[in-house]
Amino acid sequence: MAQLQAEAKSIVDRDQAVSWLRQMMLIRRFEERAEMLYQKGNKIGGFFHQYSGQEPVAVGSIGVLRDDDYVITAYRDHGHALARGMSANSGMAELLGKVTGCSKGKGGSMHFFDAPRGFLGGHAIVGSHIPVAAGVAFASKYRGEDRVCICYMGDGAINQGSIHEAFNMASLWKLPVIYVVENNMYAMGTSLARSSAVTDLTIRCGTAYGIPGIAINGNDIELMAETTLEAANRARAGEGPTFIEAQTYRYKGHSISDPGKYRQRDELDKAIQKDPIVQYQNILKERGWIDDDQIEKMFDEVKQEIEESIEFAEQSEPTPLSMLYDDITTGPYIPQE
Amino acid sequence: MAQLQAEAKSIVDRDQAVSWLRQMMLIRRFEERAEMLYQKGNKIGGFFHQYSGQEPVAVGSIGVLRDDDYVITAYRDHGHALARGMSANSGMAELLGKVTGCSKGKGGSMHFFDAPRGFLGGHAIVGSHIPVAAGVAFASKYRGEDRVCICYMGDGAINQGSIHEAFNMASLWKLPVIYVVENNMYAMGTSLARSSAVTDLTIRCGTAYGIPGIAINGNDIELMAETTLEAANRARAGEGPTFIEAQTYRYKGHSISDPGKYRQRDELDKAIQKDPIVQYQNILKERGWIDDDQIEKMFDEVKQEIEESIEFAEQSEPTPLSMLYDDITTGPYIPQE
Amino acid sequence: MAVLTFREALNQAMTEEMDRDDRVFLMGEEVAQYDGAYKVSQGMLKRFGPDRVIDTPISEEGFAGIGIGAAMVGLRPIIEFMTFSFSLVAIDQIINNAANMRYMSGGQFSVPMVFRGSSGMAGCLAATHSHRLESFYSHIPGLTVVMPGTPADAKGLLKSSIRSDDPVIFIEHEVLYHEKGEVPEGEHLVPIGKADVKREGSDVTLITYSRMVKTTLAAAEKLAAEGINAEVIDLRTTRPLDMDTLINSVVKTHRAVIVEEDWPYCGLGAGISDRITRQIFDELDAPILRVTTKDAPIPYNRELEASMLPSVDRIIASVNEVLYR
Amino acid sequence: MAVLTFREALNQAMTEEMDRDDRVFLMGEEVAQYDGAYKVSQGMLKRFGPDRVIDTPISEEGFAGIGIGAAMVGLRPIIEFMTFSFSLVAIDQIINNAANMRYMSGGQFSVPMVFRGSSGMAGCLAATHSHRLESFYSHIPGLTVVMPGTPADAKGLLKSSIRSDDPVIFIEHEVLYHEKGEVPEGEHLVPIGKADVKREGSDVTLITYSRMVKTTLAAAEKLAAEGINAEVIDLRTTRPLDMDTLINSVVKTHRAVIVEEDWPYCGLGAGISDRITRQIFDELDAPILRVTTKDAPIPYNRELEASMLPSVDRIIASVNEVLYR
Ligand SMILES: Cc1ncc(C[n+]2csc(CCOP(=O)(O)OP(=O)(O)O)c2C)c(N)n1
Ligand SMILES: Cc1ncc(C[n+]2csc(CCOP(=O)(O)OP(=O)(O)O)c2C)c(N)n1
Ligand SMILES: [Mg+2]
Ligand SMILES: [Mg+2]
Repeated sequence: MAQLQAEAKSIVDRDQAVSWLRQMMLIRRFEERAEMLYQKGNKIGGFFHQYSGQEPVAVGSIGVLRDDDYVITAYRDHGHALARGMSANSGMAELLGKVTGCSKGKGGSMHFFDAPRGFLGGHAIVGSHIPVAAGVAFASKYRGEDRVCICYMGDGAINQGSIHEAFNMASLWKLPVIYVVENNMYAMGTSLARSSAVTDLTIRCGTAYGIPGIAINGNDIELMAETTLEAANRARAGEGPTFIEAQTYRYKGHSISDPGKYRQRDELDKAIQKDPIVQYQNILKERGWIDDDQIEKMFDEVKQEIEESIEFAEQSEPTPLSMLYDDITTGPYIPQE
Repeated sequence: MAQLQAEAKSIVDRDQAVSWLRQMMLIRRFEERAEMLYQKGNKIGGFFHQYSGQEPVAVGSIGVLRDDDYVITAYRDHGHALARGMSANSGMAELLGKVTGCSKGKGGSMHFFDAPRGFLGGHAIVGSHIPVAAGVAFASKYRGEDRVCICYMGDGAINQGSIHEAFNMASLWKLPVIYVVENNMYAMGTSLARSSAVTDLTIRCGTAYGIPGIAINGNDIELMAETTLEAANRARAGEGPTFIEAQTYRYKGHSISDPGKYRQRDELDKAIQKDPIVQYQNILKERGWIDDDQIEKMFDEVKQEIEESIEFAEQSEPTPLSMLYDDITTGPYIPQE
Repeated sequence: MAVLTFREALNQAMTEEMDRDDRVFLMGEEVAQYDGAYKVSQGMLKRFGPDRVIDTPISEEGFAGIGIGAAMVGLRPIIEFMTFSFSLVAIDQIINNAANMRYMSGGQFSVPMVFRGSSGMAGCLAATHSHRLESFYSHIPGLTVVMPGTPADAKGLLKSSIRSDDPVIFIEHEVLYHEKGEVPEGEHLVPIGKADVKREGSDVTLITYSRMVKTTLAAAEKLAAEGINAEVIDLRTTRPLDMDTLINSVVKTHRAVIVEEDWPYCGLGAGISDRITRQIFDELDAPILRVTTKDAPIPYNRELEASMLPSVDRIIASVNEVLYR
Repeated sequence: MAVLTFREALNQAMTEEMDRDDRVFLMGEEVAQYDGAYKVSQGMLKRFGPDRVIDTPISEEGFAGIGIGAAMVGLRPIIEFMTFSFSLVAIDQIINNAANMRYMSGGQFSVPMVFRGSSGMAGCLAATHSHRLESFYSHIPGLTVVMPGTPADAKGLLKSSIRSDDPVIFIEHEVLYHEKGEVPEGEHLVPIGKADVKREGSDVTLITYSRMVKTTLAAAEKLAAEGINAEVIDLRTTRPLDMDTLINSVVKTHRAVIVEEDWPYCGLGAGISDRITRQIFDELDAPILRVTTKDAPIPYNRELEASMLPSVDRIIASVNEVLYR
């Protein structure tokens, strides 16, 4: 995984960069507004985990994948879904439990799915999707295709046995999978140092399984993109999995009910000062790829899109009670009552 | 874990060495005769996994522990139990399903237990005892004691998620546990190279968790003892777990029903030529600590002891049907029928 | 008597038992510095320190096993699952090591410990996070399964569970944590294996536990207004089942309805119905009916979720059926 | 018709389906080079090569998940558990990912796959290695659970299971592997969800599945000699349950005994008894009785183990009871 900077130019052109900026804004805004709906209207229920602060990880990495690749993640999934092209409408409708939602109102915040875009969820049991990702990659290899699967997880998830089993088999069988740990420094209130005996994750998750591992600033969106592209190329070439530790930070508590008392105020402040969306705006401005007016206009559009998604979600039918028994099995479902 | 040879002399005196030789003979003979009983009399049932060829691992390592330390292992447990001082009587009676057996005839070959000797089983779900061992060590530390727990597992067991979770916590909390992988090159018919992406187990099981790891010839009984003693000293000093890869070889198939076709005849032959019992006999003869007569006498005694254990086991009462509901709970058991 | 919430009652039970017995410790995810994901262990780290209130990595299988090992050599662990839904990754430890250990070792190693945590449908958590596993655990010889429905029972049963010499599955309910009730101070021990008649009655026996106690009592009140006098039995322990109390009641009422949050097929209620029916078939004037969660994975949508849960109306409908009204 | 063993019938089913459909593959411990721990996959590596018959490390949770992922994107995995006892370390994958996936995704991702392997008491394997998990899996919406009792059913049901678009738990029995029976060649498909009346009768309905079919038929023969004409129903599928066949039979006989290797409390039979009793209480002349494995962990000792299993004598005793003889 050498010479990351060398290819930096090729990774992104103006249009791409601007669209990434817009996606990050969209994710941020989506969650800001959803949080308000959660707090006020009792319209959103259950657990609600925000991605704010981590946007470059999903946007940069998914940004270099092909349309026929696969994406899978944990419960903090709004960002990945939107980055993969899920419409704000269908995400927002899902949060509101509407039949027009991406999972027909049956999955909720933690279980977003979007089959046409190869977005395989949204998985809420920590670690449980990690072997599933290997299976998706297995299928690609089995068919002789060169589609890759990218799988995101948290720094806390590395302590589940499932990762150990999956990483070993992924490496042993050279499966085309990219594992990304989004190291946002905490698993709920538990810091990495309190949960992992080895805090260099490239050792724990890479070396241990013979998987090339690299730790990067995940909030550097182009670095994230570049690193992912190299990993995808390796995977497509039959060279097997890559492990990426994407260092990042979450602005919000673990979930909406978590005040996040376990961290120092200035830690958060410092992160916000380096807000990746603002940083990327500045970079693009420096490159002359965008100016303040365009940014403002873009943000207005994003706001508009999100307001429309709220409108759409609110206008949509709630999942009807008659659908309780639908979608359990492919064949006709016979309730065992 | 440096300079292993330097302390070699101190690890063992004549009496100790001779008793280790005898223990190895006892284990070998115990299983040879048990195998015959299994094959002929239909007296032993279920799975039956032999330890032949691996004796120095258990004998050398348990040989340097204190009486108040703890020992736990998997289903290939006859050797560890006998090395820990379980009587051949109670082991043989267990195999024959007798009430005088070490587990009252309820555990069988895979579930030997001996509480007075701190022998915590005999565990047949691959990997399941590995966290349990950490828990035993946790208790020692919790109480401020300096007792250690030694835990044996196979090379195949390293692929269970349980090991990953347990090793991380053992290291994080510096628990006084010694993890020994008995690398006998196969998990049933699967060689290490076919099951583990990284075949240097000190990396997979040591480096990955910040646990000092060392790979040794487990069939060198004194090296096994020395290495274990150092690990025990570390554990007692509060320095946490040690990982030992003990390279060894099993003579028999995985279990009694396995003809072991997956390995080459000459591989087995080579191992048998280096039989660790014979080798140790030679070493002790060279040192002048034992001679052929004494060896022969010892072997006769061992044979006698095993014949007596068979006699004992056969004379013992089978576990009575009336005991079906005993030992389920400590409090009175109420069958839910 | 002090009025406490369910979570305070649990906290008191653990605190008192840890004061009383050095061998007791609490281990789980976020139990210490975070004071518990549901704040059940609030203040315990401060009181007992990090050696006895222990935060773990997200490694349920691992720390369940650690608890078992510690119990085998004489400690008395309380292992918290953030929710019992997550116990599915640790169930091998619970069944093969906690439940079987004493038997396999011919009585040499017992496993005195408590696995506890919330369970059930906490509201819009969807399929992965809403499991009710009482039928799984109640199925297993060697386990004791406790499911309190009130703060007082929660305290008294948790204290008894911590003192039990056998592994106890202590299943709380997230929706109950904020419920309030009078809770006796100090040495309040509720015996394991004894159901509680929460309301006496003669026309029909309503059998329930945990969260559904409240719903069932509400249904009984409504039935009373219609002149039907329902007896409400709170099982409190689902294994071993207090057959005496159940049989006595049904012999009196000749009719029973079981109300539970479990799924219908092979659910806990089926296990109970089968035992009562086999034992006193001739006493039954109607089949034992069941009001359960409908047979579907748990959906996110609030109304859909609510529609599948037992309700006062569904209970009354079933009572009417067994009364042939 | 060819006479095959149970294991040969299973082998034939897999081989035919893999010949027919490239998307089907077999994965598990020792399924390839070793030809299967119980030789069920004998010769399959040779026929299909290592890309389709795949040996795994001892990582059940991992390869169960790999199967699920592969199924989500269109393959049709057969995942072998060496025994279902080991599925306990993978049960989270089976319940939360295989069973829930379609529902949670609003119907977008189905999981067409088979988890298969032996189960039950194979003889002296003791507590950890003798689990019968049919009540666990049958409890779960989203799963199909199949438990054949004869070689012909084994073949026909496995073929149907492999073709099913939903996750199937296909539970074999180690003790049956060497049993022989006539097995139709080629396209022999037994429908999922249909019980089979293995013996017609009018006096009492005996409901059973898997290994216990044989014991139950033996009991029926003995009863016939005493003039009692028992109907024997082999469930074959335990979820969904073929209620029509069960109800038709019990409406005719008015009496039923369930014979199973599961534990009694919250066992599969309780789930069945509850459903029949609720539906046709008035047709029952006696409570539905159950002959089960006794409520204890499974001991090593051969006689102890045998004593807890359903036997011809215990079945006859229960039949006598429901007949009030
Ligand atoms: C098996 C399991 N255990 C516990 C939980 C509860 N839980 C949900 S998220 C979480 C923390 C995960 O932290 P991390 O992996 O770092 O991801 P992040 O939330 O930071 O994105 C925990 C403990 C769960 N969902 N599943
Ligand atoms: C969870 C689980 N999966 C599978 C098995 C079946 N099994 C028993 S031993 C064994 C091989 C273990 O090999 P290894 O760990 O190398 O130990 P060895 O037999 O060589 O001592 C397998 C697959 C089991 N007992 N438990
Ligand atoms: Mg994190
Ligand atoms: Mg081995």
